[in-house]
Amino acid sequence: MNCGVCTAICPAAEFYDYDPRDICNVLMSKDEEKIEDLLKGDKIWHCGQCLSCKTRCPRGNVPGLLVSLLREVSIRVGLFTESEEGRRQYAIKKTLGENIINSGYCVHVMHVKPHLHPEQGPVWKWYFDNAEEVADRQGGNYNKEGSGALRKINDVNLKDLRKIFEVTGGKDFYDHIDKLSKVKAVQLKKNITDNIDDNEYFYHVYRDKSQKQ
Amino acid sequence: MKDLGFSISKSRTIDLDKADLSVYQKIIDKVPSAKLCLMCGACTATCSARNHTDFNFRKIHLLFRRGQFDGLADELDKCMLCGKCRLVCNRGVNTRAIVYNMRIILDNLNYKRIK
Amino acid sequence: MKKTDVIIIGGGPAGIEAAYDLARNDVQVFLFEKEDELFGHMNIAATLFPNFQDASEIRSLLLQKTKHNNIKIFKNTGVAKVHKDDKDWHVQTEKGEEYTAKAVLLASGFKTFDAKYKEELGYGIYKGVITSVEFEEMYKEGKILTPYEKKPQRIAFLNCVGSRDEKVGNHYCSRVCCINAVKLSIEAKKLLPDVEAYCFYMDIRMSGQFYEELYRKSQEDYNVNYIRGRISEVSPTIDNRLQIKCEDTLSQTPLKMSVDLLVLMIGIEASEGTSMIAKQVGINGEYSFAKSLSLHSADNKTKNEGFFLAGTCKRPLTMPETMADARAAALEIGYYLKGVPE
Amino acid sequence: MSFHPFVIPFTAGAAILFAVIVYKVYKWTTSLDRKQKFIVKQNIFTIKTIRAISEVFREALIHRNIYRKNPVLGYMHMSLAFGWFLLIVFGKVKASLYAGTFFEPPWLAIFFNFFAVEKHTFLFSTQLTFIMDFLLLIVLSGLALAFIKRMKSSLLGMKKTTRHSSFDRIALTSLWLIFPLRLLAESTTDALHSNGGFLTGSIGQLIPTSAASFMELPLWWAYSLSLFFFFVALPYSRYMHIPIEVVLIFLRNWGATAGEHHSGYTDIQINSCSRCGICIDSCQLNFAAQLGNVQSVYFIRDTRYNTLSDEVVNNCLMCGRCSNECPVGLELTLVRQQYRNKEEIPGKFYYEYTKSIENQENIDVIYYAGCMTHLTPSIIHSMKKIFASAQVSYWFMDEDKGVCCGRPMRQQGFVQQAKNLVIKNSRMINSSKAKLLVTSCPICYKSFKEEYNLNIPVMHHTEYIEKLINSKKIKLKPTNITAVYHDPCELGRGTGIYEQPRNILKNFSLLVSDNERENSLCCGGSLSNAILDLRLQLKIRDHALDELTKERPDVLVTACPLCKKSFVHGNKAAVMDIAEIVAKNIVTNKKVSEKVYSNELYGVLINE
Amino acid sequence: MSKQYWKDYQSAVADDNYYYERSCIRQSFFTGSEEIFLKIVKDILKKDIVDDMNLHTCSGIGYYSGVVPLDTTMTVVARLFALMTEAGYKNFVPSCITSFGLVNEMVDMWHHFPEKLEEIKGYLKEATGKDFKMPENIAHPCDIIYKNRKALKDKMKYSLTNVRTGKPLKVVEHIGCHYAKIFPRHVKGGAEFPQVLVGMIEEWGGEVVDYPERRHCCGFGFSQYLVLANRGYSAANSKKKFESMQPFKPDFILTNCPGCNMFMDRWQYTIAETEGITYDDEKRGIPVLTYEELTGLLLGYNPWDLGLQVHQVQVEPLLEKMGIEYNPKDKYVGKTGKQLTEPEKPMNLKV
Repeated sequence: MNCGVCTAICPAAEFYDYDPRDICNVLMSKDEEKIEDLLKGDKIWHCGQCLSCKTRCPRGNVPGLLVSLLREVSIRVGLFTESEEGRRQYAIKKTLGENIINSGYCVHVMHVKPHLHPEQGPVWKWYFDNAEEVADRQGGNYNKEGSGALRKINDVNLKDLRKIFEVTGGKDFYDHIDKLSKVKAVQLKKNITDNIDDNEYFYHVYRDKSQKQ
Repeated sequence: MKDLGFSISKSRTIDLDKADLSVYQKIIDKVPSAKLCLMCGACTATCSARNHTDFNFRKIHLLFRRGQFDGLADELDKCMLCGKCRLVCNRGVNTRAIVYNMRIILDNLNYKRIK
Repeated sequence: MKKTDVIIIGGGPAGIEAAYDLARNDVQVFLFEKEDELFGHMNIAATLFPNFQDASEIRSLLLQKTKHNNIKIFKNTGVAKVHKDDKDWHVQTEKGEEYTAKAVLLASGFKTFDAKYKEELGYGIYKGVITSVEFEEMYKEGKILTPYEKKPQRIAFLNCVGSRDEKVGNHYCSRVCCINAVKLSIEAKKLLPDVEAYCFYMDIRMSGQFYEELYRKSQEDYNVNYIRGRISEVSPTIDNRLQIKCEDTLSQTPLKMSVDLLVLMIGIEASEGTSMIAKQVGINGEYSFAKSLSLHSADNKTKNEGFFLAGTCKRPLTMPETMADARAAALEIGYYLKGVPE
Repeated sequence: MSFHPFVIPFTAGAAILFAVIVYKVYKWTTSLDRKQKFIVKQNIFTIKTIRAISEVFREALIHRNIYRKNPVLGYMHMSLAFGWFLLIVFGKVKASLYAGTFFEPPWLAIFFNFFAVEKHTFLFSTQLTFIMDFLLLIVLSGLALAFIKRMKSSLLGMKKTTRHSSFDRIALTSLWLIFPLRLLAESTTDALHSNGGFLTGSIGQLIPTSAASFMELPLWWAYSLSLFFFFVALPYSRYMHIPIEVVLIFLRNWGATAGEHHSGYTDIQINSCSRCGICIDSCQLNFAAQLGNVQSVYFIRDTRYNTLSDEVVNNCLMCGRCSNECPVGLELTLVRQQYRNKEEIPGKFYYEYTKSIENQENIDVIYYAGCMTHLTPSIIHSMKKIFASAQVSYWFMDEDKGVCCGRPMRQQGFVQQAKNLVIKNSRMINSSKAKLLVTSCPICYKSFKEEYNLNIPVMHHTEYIEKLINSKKIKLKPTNITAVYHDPCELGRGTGIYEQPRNILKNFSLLVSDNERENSLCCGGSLSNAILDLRLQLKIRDHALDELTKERPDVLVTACPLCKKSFVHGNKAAVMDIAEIVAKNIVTNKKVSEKVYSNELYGVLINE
Repeated sequence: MSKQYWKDYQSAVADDNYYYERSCIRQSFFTGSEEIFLKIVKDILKKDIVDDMNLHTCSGIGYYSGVVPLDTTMTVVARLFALMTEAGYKNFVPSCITSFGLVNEMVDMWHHFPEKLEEIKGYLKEATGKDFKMPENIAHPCDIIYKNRKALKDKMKYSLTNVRTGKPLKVVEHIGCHYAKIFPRHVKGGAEFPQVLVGMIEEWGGEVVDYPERRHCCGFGFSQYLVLANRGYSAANSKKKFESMQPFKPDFILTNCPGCNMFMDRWQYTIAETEGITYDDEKRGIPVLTYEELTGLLLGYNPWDLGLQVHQVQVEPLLEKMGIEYNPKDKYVGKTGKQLTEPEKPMNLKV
């Protein structure tokens, strides 16, 4: 119907050259070429997945979920490395993605390294430096066995978690992202390693933003 | 000021409370038929410049109407003023005159060009 | 036990028009109106699109017609039950009286959509958000004011409220809102020449005669602005105005602005009476409107012998369509009473 | 001794006038642009100068052009200009003979009768006295006409006349006073000394001596003063055209013409305008669209008094009708164009984006349809058919919508943009092996001809088709269709193509219309006017259409896609481009491939 | 879909026996909030709630930022349900808004595509040998607080009034997008006017500020925030909200989403440091509290035990307004009682 209620309240549409309505159009048009352009392009990576669009659509569509679908496809068919924004998935996999299988947390105090998160500010740095003292003062159980906030997640559970990733293809998905990113890294002449600190490609996709946006 | 490695994005939302709509009034005074534009896009469809580039008169006209002038001066440079658009307009809008006057006005407001 | 030839349920334009045409053919008509006043929604309208004819003229015209000797009007008489025995139709009013007739004409019309269902538009929450009906009434009073008794600088009209909307279960187009919005915006400009009027639309459907011309007039002579996009969110500003957000779909950019009044062009739905009675006699159709026998060939008949339909109890219709449909119904009923074969 | 204080105003006025004119003419002639200076140097010592002199005589004195257009108006101008001229000449002769020297004081001739009161004995005195009075009579008659024209212009067959500036008023009133005062002055003197001729003498008889002696001096003073005021106001009034037109005529004969930008020659043209208002009557904006104050005469007036507005500069069809009618022969459209032209931004190149396609095959002709022609596909189809029938190999340069020729840009004053387009197209054209460029659009045609410098000749399809017919490449079936031909502005007045289309249309019964050739009307669709709104445009269109279809032709033939589009929508008569009517009646040639006969051509004709 | 007034959107919240699912973000950034919530439920509301040591992430953030495929996430969620089933509970209480949205979304999908559910059951079995039952009730902790707001009010030492002026405090409420926008029918008051925080604020004596960008997202945007390059987008959204609420001069912001809470706190710092803009009169920023922290404060817990010291925007001015006494010395004391070195001071944002 192209009423545009989704774009109207879409946070991404306000700050990026992005238009969820238009993306739905392209999908409905079933125009292979246009859809491929989407998978290759930056646009689908602009969505913030707040799903505000779901609430408003008079036709009950959810552009946000369509986009996350496109993202998965873009990665599976290996087009995500074609676009600047798509390539960033590598950085996310490298940080958040690996946190999950390594620690059982998406995010944990120890993951939010001040040098990667300058916007977190001095108080956070203070917390980060005195993590155990501060966490436990608030009743946490910082990186220790047993229950409680920020506890160490034991191997039984971690094993299960990793197994799930293997069985359901999550692991392959990770490796797929890695593999294609390595190929791209070579094309872009940026060296890429398995860890983060000396990983030029990682910092490139994590930090750099070309002028066009 | 600190540099945290990123800058806070600028909004591209059209805010009709802030936009200067009086500029478009000048167009209407010069080309009254501008009011009649339905944004049907016939002009863009026939446009010779459109044939070579993404020049889109319909959209430029609309953005101008909404008081969004950034980058328009450069866009308008693409027009060759051949006037086909005027002949195909089903509401008899003098589109060519609109382009002409938009150019003049933008130059007078010296709207900064990208290059 | 009161008997008559035809019972008409609903004293709106359709009911009255049909009653009159029947009466002129010496048919005895009982006309039931649940309100204490006739004319239904005609009471709201100040003027009629597309020619701005004064609605009161129409009302007095209809009033004349009700004066016919063969017509007996029952005001404040809601209908509770309608059923048929082997030959006659029985209509039981809410007060419990029972009436009998050879035929029944359902002209129980429509109700307007309750805008409260579209919470994001803030109707009933923010004072400045009003319905087209309320706006029409303001215009009748001859003064259009903000809820804070000020002269509005900006008025926005939003089409398709409660129409073409899956969320509220109405997929259909109410057909009259587009042109009505054009009419109202022009009237706003007539009262307040320097007000900025904005119409938000998804499609402008100028189906009727002179509609397109009026639309053009609104742009050319009244400087009404049209923005293609559906308002998505309404919120209050510190200075008691309303901030509305939509996408300017034709420039593919989000757009926001603040307005003093937001007029919701509320759609047409089947009235309670319509849906209730339609259910009782088993002719309830889509969106609980009443279902005619055949859209193209027998639009006033129903699958029940002697039970007829006229006007907006079937679907959204404009005034001229309603009147024509009523006259057609009267003709059908005439044939039926005389037993004229198909 | 022949002197009296009242001669001072005249002498002073004359001196001032002389100085101002010399100064201005110097300023302007020195600020001619390079091209103009060059050409003038080329021609100054040639027969052209003689021609100029004779033209000055014809136009500046006798005003033959005006005379042709409107005898009464012509006589008026002639009597004033030529009459006064002779008055001066004979006056001088008379004075010299009287004084017995050629170097008598300059005022003597002017106030002769006042000084020469004794009985004249010098040679031809009686004849000269007669001639002088006779000439005075002539001038006065012209004056009378001028007066009537002021009061009621329609009497002299003019619809509109221009409003006056304050300088004009001073000049005009003093001009009107000069000769009546002279008449009275001389008559009074005659009353005292009876030294007048048949006119002044006989009036002198009627004046009582007492009154005369009391009146004489004041009248001579008034006469001198009126001369003074006229002379002083003249350079700032419309009457400046009297001296400047002479300069113009010389420069024009030497080959000067208005360039792209304002130059001294522009000022000379502007100052040569007599504001006769003939251009107003010839302007369609005036008589078809009832739009005043934008016509050339107003444009020039406003330019001269620096009150020029955007509206006036741009609200013009540039159809060239006024330049064509102008008795002074001013290049009105060119001058107006100069005021449209905009600053160029150094180093900026527009239209980088346009792709330039090139063609290296061995083809005879490049066909450039033109933007507008793409909106009248039937013209393109017809041309394709004609090419095929004549078995010409051609390259359709802008088949997939091309680069605009640049003229529309230029006419809006975007010179630089236009030049950039020219470069783009020239590259494409010059790179090909073709021997001829054919276009269907007169606008492009004029542009190619005047603004491009191509290494192959260019033809409009009217020229080209005529060539094909003459060389028997194509043959037309004789038909009895009655047709009327409309000369497109850019093709007719623009580039002088009048005969070719008429030759082509020989084997149709061609009707004559009042507005043919130089007088052809604009269809209203002109691209040069970015102001005119549709309603007025259609008024112009309808008026032109009515004129053209008076004789109820079967078909109105034109040679411009723009004219066609305008007229088609007026649906008064069937409208066809000359290419279409030719293609439709072409004698089909066996060898020509099937494709050409596909009905698509006719399909299109019907669709349009 | 049938019509329904926003007021009538009501989610059922179980009365007792909750299975608590911890939130990565909440426990990392607002460690105290989760603890105080458990305390309140156990000690004050005297209800049974379990804090399972076997818990792990729901992988929701990974899913929404496009690095974890759907099936994987579904199975991870399934395992969480399995843990709940093993623990013998039926009422699932995810502390994280992302989790809340996610589990609802998964359950909804399984409801519409039973075959998917079977597939996932298969995966779970294969990977962990576990089975699971669907939760009977999914509620967010804030629903539980909301449900018991009256009961809690009776136990509160303080209320949302400015002790200096005696006027109610002006509170901006921010609801996490995934709380109400995905399934308006699962929450109180629907997507446009969720009542959950409003209810608390009004019940406890505060005044809710309704401002233009009230419903706008905080800007997290998952993949957007996760890479430095796109944080400008993230911050811009919060900035938009701040600009829009500033004229109303709110005393503090209350959120039900740990992410939003953290961002609206940190972005004020970011905007202050990079652009020099703050949104209150004293250049100290607008404090941002989680509903747990608020409840804790009003019940009289020690602000520093609640973890208010880990907020970048300092809360002292607010505490003073509310008349809550606190011990400044105690602020930077660690678990072991050791006095920690104070965090360094920002450039523009006053602390």
